[in-house]
Amino acid sequence: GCSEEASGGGGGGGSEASACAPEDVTLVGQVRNESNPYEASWLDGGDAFAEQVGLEQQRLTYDADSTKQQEQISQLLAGNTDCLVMNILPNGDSDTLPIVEGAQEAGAFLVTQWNKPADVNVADYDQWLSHITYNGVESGKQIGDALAEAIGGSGGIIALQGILDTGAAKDRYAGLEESLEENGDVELLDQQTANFSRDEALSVTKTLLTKHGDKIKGIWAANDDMALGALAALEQAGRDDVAVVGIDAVPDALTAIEDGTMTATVSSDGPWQGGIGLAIGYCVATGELAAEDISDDDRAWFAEQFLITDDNVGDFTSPVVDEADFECDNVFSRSQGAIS
Amino acid sequence: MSLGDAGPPIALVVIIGIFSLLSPDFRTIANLQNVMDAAAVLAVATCGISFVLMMGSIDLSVPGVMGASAIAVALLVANNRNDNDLGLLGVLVAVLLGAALGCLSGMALVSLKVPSFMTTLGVSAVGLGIATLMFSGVQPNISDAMLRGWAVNRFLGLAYLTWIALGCVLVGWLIQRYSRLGRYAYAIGGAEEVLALSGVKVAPYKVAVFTLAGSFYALAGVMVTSQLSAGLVQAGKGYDFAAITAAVVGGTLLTGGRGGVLHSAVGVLLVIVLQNGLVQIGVSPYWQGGVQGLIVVAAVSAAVLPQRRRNQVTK
Amino acid sequence: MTTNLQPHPETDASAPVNALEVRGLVKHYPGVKALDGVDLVVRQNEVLGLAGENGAGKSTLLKALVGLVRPDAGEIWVRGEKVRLRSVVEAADHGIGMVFQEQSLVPNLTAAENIVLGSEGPGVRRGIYRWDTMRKLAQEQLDKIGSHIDPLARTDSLSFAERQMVEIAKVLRIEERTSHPPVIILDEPTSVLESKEIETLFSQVRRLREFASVVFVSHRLDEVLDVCDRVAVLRGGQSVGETPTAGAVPSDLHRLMIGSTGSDDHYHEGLSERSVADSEPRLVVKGMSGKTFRDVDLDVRAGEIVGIVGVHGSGREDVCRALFGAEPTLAGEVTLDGAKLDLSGTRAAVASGIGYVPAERKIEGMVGPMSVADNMTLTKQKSRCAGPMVVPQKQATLVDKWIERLSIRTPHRGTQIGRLSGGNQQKVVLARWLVAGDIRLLLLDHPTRGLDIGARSEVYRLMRELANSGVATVLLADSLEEAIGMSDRIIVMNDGRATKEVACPSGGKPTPLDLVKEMV
Amino acid sequence: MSTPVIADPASNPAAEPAVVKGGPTLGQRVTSFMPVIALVALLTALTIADPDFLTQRSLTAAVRTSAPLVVLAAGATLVVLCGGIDLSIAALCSLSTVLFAMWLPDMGGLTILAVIAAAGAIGAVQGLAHVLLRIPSFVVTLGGLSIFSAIALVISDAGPIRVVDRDSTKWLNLYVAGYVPMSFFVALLVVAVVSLILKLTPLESFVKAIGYSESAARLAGTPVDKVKVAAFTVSGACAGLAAVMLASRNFSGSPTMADNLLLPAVAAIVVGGTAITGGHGSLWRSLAGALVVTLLRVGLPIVGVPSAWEQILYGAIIVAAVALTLDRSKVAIIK
Ligand SMILES: Nc1ncnc2c1ncn2[C@@H]1O[C@H](COP(=O)(O)OP(=O)(O)OP(=O)(O)O)[C@@H](O)[C@H]1O
Ligand SMILES: Nc1ncnc2c1ncn2[C@@H]1O[C@H](COP(=O)(O)OP(=O)(O)OP(=O)(O)O)[C@@H](O)[C@H]1O
Ligand SMILES: [Mg+2]
Ligand SMILES: [Mg+2]
Repeated sequence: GCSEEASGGGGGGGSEASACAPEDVTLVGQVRNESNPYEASWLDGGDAFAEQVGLEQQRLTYDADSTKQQEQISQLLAGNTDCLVMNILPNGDSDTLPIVEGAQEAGAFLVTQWNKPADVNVADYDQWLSHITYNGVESGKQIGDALAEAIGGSGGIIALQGILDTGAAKDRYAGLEESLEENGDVELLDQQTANFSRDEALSVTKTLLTKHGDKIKGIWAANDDMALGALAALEQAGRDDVAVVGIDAVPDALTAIEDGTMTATVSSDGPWQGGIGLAIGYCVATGELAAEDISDDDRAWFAEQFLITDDNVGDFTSPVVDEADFECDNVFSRSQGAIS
Repeated sequence: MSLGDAGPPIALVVIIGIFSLLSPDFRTIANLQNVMDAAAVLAVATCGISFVLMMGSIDLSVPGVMGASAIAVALLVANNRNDNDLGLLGVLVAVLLGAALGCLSGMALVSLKVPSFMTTLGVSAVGLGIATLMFSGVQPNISDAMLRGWAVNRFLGLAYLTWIALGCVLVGWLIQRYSRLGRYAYAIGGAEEVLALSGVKVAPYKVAVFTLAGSFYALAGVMVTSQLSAGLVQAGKGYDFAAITAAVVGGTLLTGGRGGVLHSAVGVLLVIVLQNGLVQIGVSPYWQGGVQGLIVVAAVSAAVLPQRRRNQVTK
Repeated sequence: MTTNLQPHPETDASAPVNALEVRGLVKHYPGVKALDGVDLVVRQNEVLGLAGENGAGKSTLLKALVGLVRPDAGEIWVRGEKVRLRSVVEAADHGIGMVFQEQSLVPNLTAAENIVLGSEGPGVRRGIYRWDTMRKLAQEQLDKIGSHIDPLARTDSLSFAERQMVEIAKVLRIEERTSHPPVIILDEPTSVLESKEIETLFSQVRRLREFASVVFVSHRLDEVLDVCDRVAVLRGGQSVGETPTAGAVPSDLHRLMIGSTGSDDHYHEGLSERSVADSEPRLVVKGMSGKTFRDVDLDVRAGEIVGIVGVHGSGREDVCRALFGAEPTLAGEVTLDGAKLDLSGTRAAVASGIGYVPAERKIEGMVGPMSVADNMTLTKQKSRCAGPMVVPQKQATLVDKWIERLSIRTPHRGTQIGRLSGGNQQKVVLARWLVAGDIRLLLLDHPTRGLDIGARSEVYRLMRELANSGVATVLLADSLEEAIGMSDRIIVMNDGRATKEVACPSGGKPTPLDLVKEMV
Repeated sequence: MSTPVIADPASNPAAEPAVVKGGPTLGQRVTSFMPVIALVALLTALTIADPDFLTQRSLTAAVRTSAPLVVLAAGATLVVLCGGIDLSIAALCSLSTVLFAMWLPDMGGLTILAVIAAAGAIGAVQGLAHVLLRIPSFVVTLGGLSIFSAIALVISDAGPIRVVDRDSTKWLNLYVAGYVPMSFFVALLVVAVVSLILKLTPLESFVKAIGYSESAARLAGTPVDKVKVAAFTVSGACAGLAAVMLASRNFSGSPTMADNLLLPAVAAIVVGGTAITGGHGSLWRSLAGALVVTLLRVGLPIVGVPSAWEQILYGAIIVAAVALTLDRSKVAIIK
């Protein structure tokens, strides 16, 4: 016959379970891969936090493969989950829910970042402590505005979209559309996807450069990798009159802003993101912070972000992990408000 | 050249014709240059894979080899991570690394008797692993003037990289036509068992072909690094299927024994022209992949239809 | 190269040394003892025939002589030296070369490359091809056998016979490789050749005898007696005797091969019992055209055997394939038993009760890695199924019955067909069409190619019995003699057209010469 | 219709007792178990690396995880056995997750069948294109891959679609006999049923004949085209079933959900010891292969192998696994 659950099943959604001893807590950070600087720095931030509390972080990567991410997580949740803290970067919006449900059932403490379907409510779950993201619409608009300003308020631009079926790509593009509405004289000549990839951005930009030629005054890219690809394309085309903006504040983009080849980017703080998720989970697991006490506004929130241009780029070139950010009474200090 | 070989070039001409009619932007000299430049990396990778496909084997190690060589070269020439400044020697070492990985595929194929599908898939993972180890969290950017210049400087309107790719196609063609290695690769695809009956030891040639292919992929990885001024672990992402597609579209049979470097060059142009043309005529990015797939199938069927036979074997 | 130098124990300084000597060679395969202590002597400058039934072990023995088969026991002596041959190259260094029973050329290389393959010599310098030299080297070999094939033609553009010539040209390269008189082995080189080409080959063999030794295998015993000086006979993996050819007749050999007396009149037995003149025409072809044939008219009565003869390129093979739906038909009308025949594909043909035995057995006739049983029942599912299900017991009984009836030599019905000797493979392919017993028209393309004389006469008997039971047969025979012997009527095809019909009743047979006149 | 009468063998002088004992030898029997041996070896190694890995919960999670991969690989195995390849399975599976999520609100429980049928039909179309236009299966399904991805992107508006009604797939999350996850049970059922159909009907010999030698099969009058189209249909339907499993596991459908399963699925087939050139192999082998691949994908990181080394180990182990499982006596030439 059939039964609901594998016998000997796990912890069950027990948030009222007695607090874990700090040394019993298992910390897991999971990102797509360690072969890009942003996500590598995320995991390093996680390690830094783990060291701070005398633990070790288990570093997981899933090669940007949704199924592999789910597979790893269900395997993880099949182990000992009593004091398991997970700081997860879901591959796409659709990957968040199964992770959440799995953690809820197994009783693991979960913080997610970046991707979450808009209609899923974090407060509906006990074990899903918080979802942190940056306001993509905001950042898309900020760099859109910066781009408009850089080209003098009028002229043609092209847009490089991210992976089309991710929330980040859509939000950022929506931000660009808002910005375009406000800057009526800026014309979107073309938009293509380059899948967040530097290499694809290079060839797409080259093609668009030949298609639109001198009409292009600016390039809006949904992340810095693509912006850097676009910069390479511009260099190869011998064009130095095109403004380029991106998002993420990866080190190379900051350098480019310092050099003046790139106009603007928006900060996302990888090391902080890697640490903060674990910190929230750790605080709840050890009982220093009660899940019930986290206000609804702090269950799903936008983290503080900054538009970086050559005015303020110096402040961001050497990011430091501030241990104080990870104190239990301080973990929500960077909140810019709840995700509406 | 038989009629079968003429199919892909005709398809290429037809597709260029159609795009030229549909889009004035497409038929500019600048865009022609752009197409040639955009084809450079894929052409070099496809050159390598052609030899493997000619033998009837397959090679999925492209992403791994390209990634490893891209990072390797970025760390060997002048860069922001260390004090190396090996210049051309660095490029050579990266290519040798690719050759070694290719050699590994070949050795596993002939000594363990594991199909190339698996050995190369394995080697791709190994290559990516090595690349990730070398990457170790910090993006290597190159400042080497020569390597950066390859992507930027032009000769007769084409980037140096494009000339390098043309050189590779020429060398590949010469190898295929005039070297024992190339002819034997072709023969292995035709009838491997017969070579053994004639007293030819095929194993060393197979290993050599994979080694040669590995060097081509590695050079392609170096070229990506030159274009992006940075060594990326993902430098070869997607180039495996793109290269196989280009070779197949160009008329190389996956069962081996037919096609070659020139066929592949035509295939590469077909694929790149399609990519470029669809952007130029403004097909929605959502649909581009699908339209491309449709045209590839149509082009191949148009090429095979005239020579289809009743009892023909299609795999 | 490991040459174990030992004095030959029986070498007598005065007697000429044997070119090749084999002692007690043994080779086991799973389930078969292919060689069971074979002894064989090849003398200098002689043409030695090797005869034996299908599966007697001829090919295995010869492959052992060129290092392709590693014998389990036994010795090989070359010119008085005991040698161990581990590869074709080592054999070639000892001056031994072979033309294989199955064609072994690389189809997508040029003829020239095939000829020099593996020993390119000056044709390749430091890994770089020198096409001119290569072509010259190949031309030299082709000139030896008087062939006019273009050395730079792709091999797969050549006809079967031309390819065979290339193989022979290739093996003659041995001459350049060794200072000793070479030993050249020809395993059934004539089975795919036309009579004219066979003549050319034989003159080559005779030329070779001047400076080399030749081992020659053929199932056509008259050929063997014609070209050889001496014939050794194998049976069941053992040497059972030898005879000089002078004065010998085929039946002597045949007796040795099978160990009892057999008839040598294979074509004519039992003909008189058959009369087909008044039966209804079963197959009627009117004005059929295809890619390589035009306006072919043909009719075959139930119980009749109609031979089609013609030179290469006459298109007779394609007519057969078109009738089986394996080649497109462009025009024409074909009826079988009065009903219009569906030529759209092989499925339809099989459903109408047509069977086809293709000439290229290895590629088209059988599925090598599959078992004898599966190959035999591949077509006629009903014979082994109950409803949609296969009944293994039914299949086993049926297959075993046919293995026995056609005396197919296989260790087991589950043995891979690829492991059988050529003749036995052919019997399985034939049996495929017989298992269900509902065949109406049988198209046989060189059905006896590579079959030993016993198997041949069994196939002939089989064909006649099928005809007697009402099956209509179209036969593309292996030789004109076979066509004349077996057919009731012969159609001559020429350049894609059926140009002549020759009646061929028992007692009133035409001569081969009569037909040849019509064919060219 | 006539029945030829062939003379009794007794009258034939050349006749000899032809039949001796035969059948698979011990060695051949062992090689057919190699995929299982590889699986056990891998499990042992993982357990040694991390003793916690060998728990019932952990194994249950692993087989549950493997279910969609098993189904995908099983379907594609048929195409591979016929000598072709189906590169579209993953993209078709992704498209099917989208269709599933879109149709569920209207169709309810019937959606499962509808999605499987639709995916099967799409598979059949590819099969027809392959046999009628005589385009290599590699090209047809490569085209299919990009076309299905595009369709999925467009109809889903490039985003995930939530599965709100979870009741119709709830049964997939049950456990059979308390231990075996239902989805894995269904996967086993698919493998068993398809294998049995092959075994009990002439289809197995058709499929193998086509895979080993298509021209011989055709000239023997086997229904080559029908069998191939059927293989593509089953492959498509399996992609549909895998999609149902994925969508119910992820509570949504998404246009790229299964895209990354293509190489693992083909790897599973090859790791099982099925010849990529066709003819030799079986669905059972792919089942074992899929489990090996799943264990590698989830096991290595969970037992704590660092990311870069995980990839290197993955590469080395799949090659070793195939070295172990491939029965070289059935595959003349390794390409
Ligand atoms: N590779 C093999 N594996 C297993 N059995 C084999 C193999 N090769 C040959 N045999 C068996 O060895 C025996 C001798 O075969 P061989 O090919 O030498 O016969 P042959 O005399 O050349 O026959 P034919 O005249 O039909 O060519 C046969 O019973 C055959 O089935
Ligand atoms: N008129 C023609 N034009 C072009 N090619 C032809 C023509 N006639 C025959 N051929 C080709 O020549 C080859 C030999 O023809 P075919 O096999 O039908 O002759 P055949 O008489 O059966 O020869 P064999 O005596 O070997 O059986 C075939 O591949 C066929 O395609
Ligand atoms: Mg033989
Ligand atoms: Mg013929």
